[in-house]
Amino acid sequence: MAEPRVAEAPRRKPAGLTAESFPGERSVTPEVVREHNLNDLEYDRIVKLLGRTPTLTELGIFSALWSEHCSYKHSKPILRLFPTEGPRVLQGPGENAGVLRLPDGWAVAFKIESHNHPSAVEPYQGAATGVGGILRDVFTMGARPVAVLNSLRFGSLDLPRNRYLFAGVVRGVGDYGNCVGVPTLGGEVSFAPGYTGNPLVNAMCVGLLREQDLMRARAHGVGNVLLVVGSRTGRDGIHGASFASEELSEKSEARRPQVQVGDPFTEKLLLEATLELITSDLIVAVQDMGAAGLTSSSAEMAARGGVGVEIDTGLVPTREEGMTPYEILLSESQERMLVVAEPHRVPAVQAVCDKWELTATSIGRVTDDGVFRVRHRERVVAAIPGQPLVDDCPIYHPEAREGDEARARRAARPPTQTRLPDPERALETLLDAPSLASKRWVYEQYDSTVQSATVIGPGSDAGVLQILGTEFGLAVTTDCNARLVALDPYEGGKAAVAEAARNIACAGALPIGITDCLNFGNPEKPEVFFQFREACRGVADACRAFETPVTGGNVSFYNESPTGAVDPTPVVGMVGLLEPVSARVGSNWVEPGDVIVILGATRGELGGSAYWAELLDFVGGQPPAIDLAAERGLQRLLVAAAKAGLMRSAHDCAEGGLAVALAEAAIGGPYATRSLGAALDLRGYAEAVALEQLLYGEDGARAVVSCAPASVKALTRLAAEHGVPVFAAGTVGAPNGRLELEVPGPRLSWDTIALRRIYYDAIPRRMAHAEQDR
Amino acid sequence: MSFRVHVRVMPRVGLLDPQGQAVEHALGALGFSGAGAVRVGRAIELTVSAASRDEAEARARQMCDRLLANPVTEDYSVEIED
Amino acid sequence: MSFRVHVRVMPRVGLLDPQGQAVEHALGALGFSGAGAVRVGRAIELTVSAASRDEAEARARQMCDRLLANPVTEDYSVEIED
Amino acid sequence: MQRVAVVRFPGSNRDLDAVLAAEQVGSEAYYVWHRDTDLQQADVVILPGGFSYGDYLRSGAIARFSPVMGAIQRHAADGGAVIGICNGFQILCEAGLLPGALVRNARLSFVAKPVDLRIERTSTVFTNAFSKGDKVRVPVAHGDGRFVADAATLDRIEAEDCVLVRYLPAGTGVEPNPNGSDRDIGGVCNPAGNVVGLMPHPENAVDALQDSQTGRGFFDSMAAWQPLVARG
Ligand SMILES: Nc1ncnc2c1ncn2[C@@H]1O[C@H](COP(=O)(O)OP(=O)(O)O)[C@@H](O)[C@H]1O
Ligand SMILES: [Mg+2]
Repeated sequence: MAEPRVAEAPRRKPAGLTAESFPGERSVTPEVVREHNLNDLEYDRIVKLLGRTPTLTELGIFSALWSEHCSYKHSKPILRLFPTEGPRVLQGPGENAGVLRLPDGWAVAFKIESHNHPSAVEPYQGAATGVGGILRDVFTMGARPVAVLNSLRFGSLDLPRNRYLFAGVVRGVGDYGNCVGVPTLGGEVSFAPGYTGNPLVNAMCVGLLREQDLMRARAHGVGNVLLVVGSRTGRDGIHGASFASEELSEKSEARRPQVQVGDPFTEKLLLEATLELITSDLIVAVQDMGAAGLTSSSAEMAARGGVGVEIDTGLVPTREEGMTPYEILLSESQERMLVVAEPHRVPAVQAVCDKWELTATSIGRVTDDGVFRVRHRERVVAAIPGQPLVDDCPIYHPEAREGDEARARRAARPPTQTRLPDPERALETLLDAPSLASKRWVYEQYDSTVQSATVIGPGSDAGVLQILGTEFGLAVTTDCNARLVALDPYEGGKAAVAEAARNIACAGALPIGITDCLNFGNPEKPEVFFQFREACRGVADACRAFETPVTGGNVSFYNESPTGAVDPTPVVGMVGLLEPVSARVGSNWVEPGDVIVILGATRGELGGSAYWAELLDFVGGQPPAIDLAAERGLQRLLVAAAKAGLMRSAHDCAEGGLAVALAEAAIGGPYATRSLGAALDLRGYAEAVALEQLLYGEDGARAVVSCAPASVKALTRLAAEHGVPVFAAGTVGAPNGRLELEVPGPRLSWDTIALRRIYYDAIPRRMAHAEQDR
Repeated sequence: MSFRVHVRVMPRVGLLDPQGQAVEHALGALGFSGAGAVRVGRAIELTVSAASRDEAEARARQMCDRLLANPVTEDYSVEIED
Repeated sequence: MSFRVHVRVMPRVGLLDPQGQAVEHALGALGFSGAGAVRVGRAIELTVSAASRDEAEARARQMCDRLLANPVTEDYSVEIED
Repeated sequence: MQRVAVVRFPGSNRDLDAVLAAEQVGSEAYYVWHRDTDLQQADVVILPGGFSYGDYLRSGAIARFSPVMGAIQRHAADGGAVIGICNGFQILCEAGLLPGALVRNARLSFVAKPVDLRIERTSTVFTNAFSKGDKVRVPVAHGDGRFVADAATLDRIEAEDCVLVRYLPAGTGVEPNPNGSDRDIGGVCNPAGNVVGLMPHPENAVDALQDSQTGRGFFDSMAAWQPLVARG
């Protein structure tokens, strides 16, 4: 999310906008303009802005900064729907990452980013460099990354290509984060046909900083020096930004930029060096050279600071001979930073970098004429008014119209069954579905204990870490049920925030803010833009209701492949404050004899449910309408109950409904030495609804908690105060015992050892021979 | 007949090779002056049964295309032992 | 003069090579019959400046002994390009 | 008070974890940069986990040439305590301070999870607070954790009682050997017991809020350790 920007830009007409083309460079023809993904309107505006035809270098600069990825030209107006303010907000959208205030002078910086297209082309490097980019966004704010999460979407694991992408992405995410030494505390993976050919790879990073160390990427101080720090610049990923802004096709295959290779070792050195530079007050500003590399980092820092910059591409250390200014400006070589420092500090900056075995090279300076000027040695190859370059990309307001077939799917009913699925088998089928089954196969490849702050690692509702030396902690999660968004974008958007908040609250933490990664198809298609607008409205309304401002995020459009647009997937990354951290609550039952309590009411909503999808192969119906007041009441109740120490466990009901939630609580965590049985009587609960709705309906605002018998009264009272329905359903049973449900009709009973095996083997058995897949 | 095949899979030219960089740096630090342009890849040895040397090479190349090398990031070369 | 050197570092024979096994299994599954005895190691390419081919080889061997191969688990071979 | 030097290589990432665990048992812990050659009167040197030099080429292969290693060799030769954890263990093997080598996990992927260990030898700097046969659960997090050596070396290691810990054999409720190590070896030491290498991470199982606290015994051992020889 670009903007808001500081206003003191020098508006005086910038002098000297002359530039010459670089020797051997193609001249700018209509074809060349189109190749750069610039339409006539945009090109005309460029010419007006310069008062002449641009040089090829300038065209490349515009095509990068005016790409969807950098300019948000289709999404800006919609993103304004989001609430971005609140008492905790230290930095909202517009910087490398958002920042929220925490107790004791601490603050949390967090952000989520997509790396979908690169991962579709090269899953391992695409995912790895995605993690690298989001880490840099966070530590350039002056924050030390303390957790990463990853939200992944693939097509069915029955197809070799999808298994290959899944395996490669997970290995890439793991190898990068493991090497840098940031624990992965959570994430999500789901599988649906809509992602075949266009997987989604979203990475989130959470960092901690002292409030006074908060750093903003704003160049200022005329005469200050620009330095590139880190890796040499190669021809990697030239045009990555515009590549990320078009559909995957033969055409884009041909234009595919050279694959970016991640170097997590250099990243680790960059991390340490950057934090040392910031905390020792040696620099004015720093920004990651991400999409559109040197171009966007320098132009955006200048625009934010309302100044001009002049850089000499001839000074940039390159990996290959004979790179042109065009290539140097647009290269997306990884593990590079752009730093602004006062001239007299440069030697000290270089000394710090040298200690960390990195080079820091001066390549330019901050100027007062507001011009973004690039020279290659003597020759000026680009001279563009800085503020308009970053801000004046045309903004589009595409048509939004719901697709007929979406309306039809919502109105549809599942094919009438000759015989309903057997309710006992149904649960086993759901636990074996890769989207619902344990993701242990995934998170076992991710270091989750490094840094010694992990309190609850992957495998529970939310990851929890403690802030060492304090009493408090943070809970983190990412969530989105794209099936719901596809059927009803507005309710689906609300549901994504609600599920994230439920996951956070189940851990005992108070939701304090979100970052969002909006993965959609081609916004120029009315039905896609409808999904986008409605989903954003839903996210916005939920965030208002929960008082969780949106502090930043990322928009990824053009997630289309020959098979069509991906399911609309607005991934919500949420952070919660856990005070005290010792009040944290896990999601599995703990103690035989504990009382099992169901919080919230069940109307039995099967629209868009996993039950219909997995058992009837039917994706349709009206998804549950999310009752934001009820969700908020449940969240506040869970937080209060955790603080009061009333709960031994809490687990939200989401995909698969009440039955899956109960089963997961019984099965136990990934490394539990045993499962736990339970005896529950649901006959007094939700009497009006049919059995399959009771078990597998996906109504929101519900959680399954367990507590010591002595705590039941207090919990019930607290629930009443929060207006949350309570139902004492039964008690936790013997280790490795049976899960037994008294329901209208014959009693249901499962062997929890068997359920545990199904739940944890579902993905490993499908990936057993993935090494042969391509 | 069967042939012993040596496959060398190297990072594409132009692509960053952090491993090669690290090794080059380390060799320098160890005082091996004049060692440069280091690239690190994978060496794969296998026995292929085929009617002729050419067939063995052809099959090995198929294996590289299908499995042994990543066409997006790697180049390979095949040698047949005699 | 400078020479292009190809180093092959392979897991010691007798030592379990799970990577080789995985590749062998995958080849079989992909229908490549008659591919066997697969071993996976490291291929290292570098340029060595030396007065003669023999000197280049000698220096490359020193590099292997010092750094490029682990004597506990690996064997290496050196080839000079011409 | 016992002085514990935690050596930081470029790419070390469990350096802070080692410092925190040492402080938990009342030791005075401080960092030593890999380019330094002065251990500042350390009683114990810890080579922490991480990815020194990115684990490029082989884990520990490049770090073992760092300037600090000479001082560590001398420290060990004088009977001083040296503890290598994960990447530190790999470095000690590459440097020849410990036998064997650590190679790619048998399942070929990085593995991060708790594992169950049995204490095999207690007369060492890192295990003297345990009894032989004690079982502990601590996390592993490694891609190259498979301990290998030729049969003769393995026999010698066992004969000289140099196996520090073993992974438990598979069984219900057990998290067994995660990497295919020969003879289930999860850590070794030199015959004198002052130089130890351990693949799992006891430093991540010491805090009251962590899943397991059984890693603390390793650091209690460290704090209780008396140098074998009067340090010259
Ligand atoms: N890609 C992943 N990386 C790390 N942890 C993951 C990943 N996918 C799922 N998990 C973890 O598995 C657990 C279950 O995830 P999920 O199915 O999303 O549960 P929920 O429905 O409660 O959100 C969570 O602890 C989550 O953090
Ligand atoms: Mg989740």
